[in-house]
Formats: sequence, structure tokens, C-alpha cells
Amino acid sequence: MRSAITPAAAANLVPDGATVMVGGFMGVGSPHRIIKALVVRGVRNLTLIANDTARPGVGVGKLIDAGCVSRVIASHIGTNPETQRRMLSAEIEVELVPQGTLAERIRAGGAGLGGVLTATGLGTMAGEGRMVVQVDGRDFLIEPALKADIALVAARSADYIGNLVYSLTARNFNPLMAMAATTTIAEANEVVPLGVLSPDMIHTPGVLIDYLVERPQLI
Amino acid sequence: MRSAITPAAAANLVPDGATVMVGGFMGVGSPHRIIKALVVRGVRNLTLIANDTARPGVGVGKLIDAGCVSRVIASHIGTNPETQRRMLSAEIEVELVPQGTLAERIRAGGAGLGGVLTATGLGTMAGEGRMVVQVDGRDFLIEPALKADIALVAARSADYIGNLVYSLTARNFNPLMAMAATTTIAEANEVVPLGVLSPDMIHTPGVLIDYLVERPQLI
Amino acid sequence: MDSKELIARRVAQELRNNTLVNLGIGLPTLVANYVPPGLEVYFQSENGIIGFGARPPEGMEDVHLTDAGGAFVSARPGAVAFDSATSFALIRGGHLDMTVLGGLQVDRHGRLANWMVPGHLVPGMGGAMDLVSGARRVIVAMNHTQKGQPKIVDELTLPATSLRPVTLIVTEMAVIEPTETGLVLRETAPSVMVEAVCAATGTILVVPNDVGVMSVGN
Amino acid sequence: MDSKELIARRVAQELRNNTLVNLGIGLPTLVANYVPPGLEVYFQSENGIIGFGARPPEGMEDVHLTDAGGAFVSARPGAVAFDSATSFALIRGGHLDMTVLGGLQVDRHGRLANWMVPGHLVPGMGGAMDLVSGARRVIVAMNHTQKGQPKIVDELTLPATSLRPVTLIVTEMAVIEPTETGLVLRETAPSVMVEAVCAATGTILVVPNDVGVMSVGN
Repeated sequence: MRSAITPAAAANLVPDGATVMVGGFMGVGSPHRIIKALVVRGVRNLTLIANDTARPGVGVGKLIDAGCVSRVIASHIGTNPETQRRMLSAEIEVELVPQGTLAERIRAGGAGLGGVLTATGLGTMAGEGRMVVQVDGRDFLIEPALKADIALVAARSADYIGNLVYSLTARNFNPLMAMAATTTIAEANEVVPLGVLSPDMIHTPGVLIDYLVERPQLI
Repeated sequence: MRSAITPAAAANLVPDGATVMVGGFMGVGSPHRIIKALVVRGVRNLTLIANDTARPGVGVGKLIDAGCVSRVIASHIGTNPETQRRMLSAEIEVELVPQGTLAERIRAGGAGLGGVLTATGLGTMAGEGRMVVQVDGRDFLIEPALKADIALVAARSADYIGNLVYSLTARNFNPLMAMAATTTIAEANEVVPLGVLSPDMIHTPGVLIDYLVERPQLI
Repeated sequence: MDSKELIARRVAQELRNNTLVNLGIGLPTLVANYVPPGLEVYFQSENGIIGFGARPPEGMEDVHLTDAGGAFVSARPGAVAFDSATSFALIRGGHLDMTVLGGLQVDRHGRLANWMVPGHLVPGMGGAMDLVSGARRVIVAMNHTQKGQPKIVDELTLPATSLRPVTLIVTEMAVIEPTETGLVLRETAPSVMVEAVCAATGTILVVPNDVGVMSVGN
Repeated sequence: MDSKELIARRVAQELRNNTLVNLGIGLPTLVANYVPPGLEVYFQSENGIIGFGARPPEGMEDVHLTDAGGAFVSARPGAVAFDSATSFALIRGGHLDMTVLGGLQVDRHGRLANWMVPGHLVPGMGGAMDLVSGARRVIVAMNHTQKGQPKIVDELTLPATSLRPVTLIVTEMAVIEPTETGLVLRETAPSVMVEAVCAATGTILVVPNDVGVMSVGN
């Protein structure tokens, strides 16, 4: 059992300069209320780990617009000209990672693995600076685990202990990030009583959630 | 859409000498009907990859009893004296792997990774013969991916295209193994119409299932 | 038939029954419109779903369900949702039968470049490197030339997406297969001469005796 | 109070509110009976569940729900099921606050051996190596001696479970904490003398001035 916090209180848990993972894919499945509160709070100098930076005004794009971010680790920034502009003017440093490798690196961080061996990126710019090892005669890059200070995730439903259920393509990086940070904060579209979510349908165990944001005001 | 096959037909898809992953934990969540059919068919010389060998007469223990298995890769054989007896008499070769490492190696096999880096087993017998690499100043074992010719998995529900839903602790290694074999055969306690299983509750996508065993005869 | 439709129709002939297929954003998406009758094809979107369908009616869009380009889609009965690690486990684990991607360049070894133009366009590789490294068959669907310049070249001048050669190149002029012995011209588009294809190509094509005509279905 | 209950009660005093805990098979399982009042503790079973409960009434057992020893359990409201990779991701990823395991030997560095006796007993390590390598706190709950021989020894003669030292050793005689400067005797059981503990221990114990008496709750 835990007490719900406001989006503003959630934003106050994110210090300037923190490394923050934010769930979502082109803004779908992002924790929109926490993101808005971060912009209001005026957080600065974040390292943002996310699949993409969505579009200006959308999802984590709001953090880019508001100048909250100084470094981005993502698989794609092509849909956000503001990210590209700030990258070219050296306001934001960007590290591009293949999407599957990004997912596995975050999963490894949450699962206590040092990293994974992948063929993706071998011999390309994405493989520069990586160790190469042979397993069964095949070459693989060693891709190190990725962790964060804070993970901000969004779900469709939460119960009182923070068990989470996601909806369709809004799941994406959320369950991976919920495991990979020192502190995980979740927001959900609804909070339901304990026992309403079946053990087999829960995607993220509540023990991984440090703070749950109060339900949105729908009525 | 696919046609259901009988347990006997499923057993005929498993050649002598095959490397076979079988889901289940102490027999819970094992494909019991396929296992029985394998014993009837008298399959020989299998390499069995499973968490454990259950007990004599239970789950994959039936395959041990019937002399179907010449090699076992598992995390634990302590509950099956028959496995231990056959190991000591050199009828069965046993490779013991830490349970978490076994799970990650099978997952890596299914996910196209060459392997994973783990601290589990470092400096112990489980780490013998493994490469050690440093990431961020910490030592890790390189644990190579594990694949199989055939995976035999069990679910609570399947639909017509083989989407699977597991129940409680019967899930265990099943979803991992369903991804890690050349051919995957599933049996379920019930087969339900397409659309009955919500996209968010399905644990294993039907595209991974090559053959689905017909529903059990309950009435 | 415009060139996009021609390419999409030809790529659709590569679809096989009961297979899992990923279509890239843009031109490749059109392939879904030309699935040959009688085939059951499962389309994956790498943001986490197998079995998505057409955009739903106005006012019925689910904000939690889009394709990888962020466009609203629907779900067909039997659809499955999953997280990004599972999505790429499907792609990289050999479970994806075919991917269709756009291309900026393909070299004589069949190597693709499609994710950046240094100093100009740095969108990021998204899932492209995973798809080209992991899918069983990789089909490049692109225009044969860009502003009159060949996109099929001797050596890549753009950063490679993967060292692994693609399976097939489909353009509005031709179907070309990378092989051990070079790029083989398999088919030409209707009314396109072999010489025209060779002239529009920046590297040597192997031209067999039996070059066919691009089949585009019904 | 028998020695098993004494050990289980003392280990239970190490439980913290709102934490995830894994109890090994055998003696460690008893710890769940002595959770201090007011604490919310989530118990994980490594076969894939958080929030299991007592065995259900006869005839109501679910064949799909057992603990890691294969015994029928029930599920409490808020329970979560997951696959084996996720279960060990929780254990190895630092999400498990505490694990309680049995032991065959612990050496002067606090290293545990509990998975095999060469030439005699080869059950396999199951999840033990993962638990000792991954849990934030590792508590060994075991008898102080075996057939009169010390189980706390100078050097392990049995294969190690992990090179990582355990957090605390709880026996029917004492509570001992491995530290940089050696094994420190923290508490003795009621009516057990420090000298008796030292005599039953196969390596040097650091004995501070303020050795306490084992607290066993209510």
C-alpha cells in the first residue's frame, strides 16, 4: 500500500542533472502529466534516455522545447526538428543507439546483467568503440547495460501497490525502464483496487514502483 | 489459422537425438500430454533442456524414467533420484546451470543475442570454462545463448493462431523456450476463438508456435 | 500505375503464407494494400504489436495504438501487444520472415545504407539496423535513382545500416538480387529495357539470359 | 522454542516494511510465520510469483500455482505472476531486498557453500547462485554445527555458491556478521555463552564488548 503523490511532487523528485528514462514511443505511452510538471518546475540539464524525442510539443518533445535536456540517448530523433536544431547548435548532445540494442541495454540494466552480445551494429558507426567477442565462431558487439537515476513510466491501470497494466503499443519501453532506475515513478490513467488486476495480466510488479502519481481528474 | 495435431503426431515431430526444451518447474506448467506421447513413441537419446527433472513419474521425470534422455541441461536435479542414479551410472550426462543464467541463456537464444554478461557464477564451478570480460570495472562471465531443435510448451489457453496465455507459476520457462527453438509445439488446457484473448494479456505470440496440439478431451 | 504502386505490388509478390512481416515507414507501408488473395500475413509494427489493421473511424482512434510512424491504427482479432525488448527479440531472433525497408544506397555486395547522410540528415537508425541484421529476408523498396544519380552503387558513400547483404532490391525499373557473384538483374519493369536499367545503375549488374518481367499480381 | 523456530524468529527481525523477500526451501520458509506486526512484506517465489499465500483448503489447490519446492500455495490480492527470466531479473537486478537461504558452510570471509557435496550430493544450484550474487541482503539461516562439526569454517572445503560475502549468519547459537575485519559475533542465543559459540565455530570470531542477546520478537 502506498500514498499517491501529485505530478508536481513527482517532478520535484527529479533533480537537475539527473539521468532520466522516460517511457513512450513517439509520445504514445509517455507519462504526460509528469512531463508537464517537469516543464513547469523548470528542470535543467537532464540526460534523457528514450526511444525518440517525439515531435515538438508532444511527449518528451516538451522537455526538449523547454530546454530541460542537455543530452539524449535515443534510437531516433528524425521526427523532432527542435532536437536536431539543438544538436547542431551543440545545446544538446545526442547518442544514437539501434532500437533493439537500446531496449536490450535498458533491460540488461534492470535485470542485473553487465550487458548483452548482439550482431546489430557490427561494422557500422553504431559499433564504434565497442568490444567485439566471438561466440561459436560468430562476432558480436558487447553492448553494456544502461541504467538511470529516475524512470518515469505511464500505464493504463495501476492498483494500490503500484502493479501496472499497459495498453497496446503504449507499453513499449515502459516495463523495461521501470526496472532500470534507482527510483521509478509511475502515472496511470486509472487506479483500481487491489485484486482487480489478475496476477497473469499485470505487466510490471508494484515492488518496482517507488512512487505512484494520483489518478487523473476525469470527473 | 492452423490445424490442431494429436499428441502422438506432436511426438513424431521429435526425432531421436534431438535437443529439446521442455517448459515447466517441478512439473508445473509442463506439456504433460506431449510428454506422455513421447514416452509411448519411445524417443531416444534426447538432450533435455529444462529447469529441473521434477520427480520420478512427474512431468519430464517420465522421460528420465523411460530412458529417453541421454543429456540434461538444468539448474537442479536434486528432487529426482532417478536422474541422479543415471548420472552416477553415466547413462545421463548432466550440465548444471544457475537458474537465472539458464533463463537468460534461453531468452538470448530466442532473442538473437549471442549471450549475456552476468556476475552469477563468477569464481565458482559454474563459471569454469567461461570467458570473463570487464564492463565499467566489474567482471562478468559471458554466458552464451542456448537454442534447441524443438521446444515443447504448455499454456492455459490458446486461440486458433496459437496465441498463448499461461497461468500463475505454470508460466516459468515456457515463454522463453517458445522463442528459442527451430520448431515450437504447444499444448493448452483450452482452445478459444480468435479475439477472445485480449492483445494485452497474451504472453506468447502465435507466430512463434509451429504446431498446436488439439484440445484435451474434457467432456 | 505509378512507380510507388509498381514497387509495392512487386514486393507484395514476395509475401508468403502464415509469415510475420515488418513494413518500414513510407513506401513499404503500401505493400499491405496488395497482399495476394488467400495469404494470411501477420504484420508487426516494431513499437509493439502484431496484427494491426487499418485506421479506425474518426472519433474511434485509441491514443494507445499507433504504428511505428505514430499514425493511428486498429487491431485485428488475434492481435498481440508486447514491450520493445520482445518486439526486437522477434526481429533479431530470426522470427521475422521478411522486412521491407526504404534505401538511400545499396552497394555491389548488397549492403544497405538508409539511416543517415553525414552533415545533412541525422535522424537515427531507429529499428533499421536491427531489422537488416535480424530479419530472415530483407527487401529494399526504393526508387532506382535520386535526382538522376544511381542509388545502386559500387561502394557505399553513406554509413552502412548493416554489413549483412539484403535479400532483394525492388525499384520502379527492376528487381535485383545480391548474390555471391554480384548483383543479378532478375526482372525489369514492363517496357523497361535491360540497357536502361544498367545505365541507371552505378555498378556492374550480372545480366542472365532469362531476365523476367516484374510480376505485379492482380 | 526449538532451534528452527528460534532461527526463523530471529531472521524475521531483519524484515523491513514494503520490501521484496525470497525465502529458500526448508527452514527459511518458516520465516514467513513470524513477520513482525505492521510490516508489509512481499514474498517472491523464484518459480514466478510475488504475493503467494498459505496453502489453500483441500480440494481447492490450483495445479498451476506452487512454490519453488513444488508445494501448493495460494495468491494474495495484488499478487503478480511472471516468467523465469523476469523472476531472476528481479533477483539479479537489485530489486530483491533480502533472501534467506540454508547453508552447508560459511567461511571467514562470509562466503557461502550450499549447493553441492562433491562425490556425494549433486542436486544443482537452482537459484542459489543468483540469489547470493544478486539480492541486496543475503541471510544464511542454518544450524551452527553438523554432527558436531562446525559449519562456520576458516576455508570452504565445499564448492562456493558465490564469491560475494553474505550479509548475516543466523544460527541457533548466534548472530554473526561478516565484515572487512572478519566474522563479528553480534548476538548470542538466550543462555548461550560467548565461549560456547567460539568453541562451536571453526574459525576466529571477532568478539566486541557489546555482544547482545538474540531478539526473537513477540
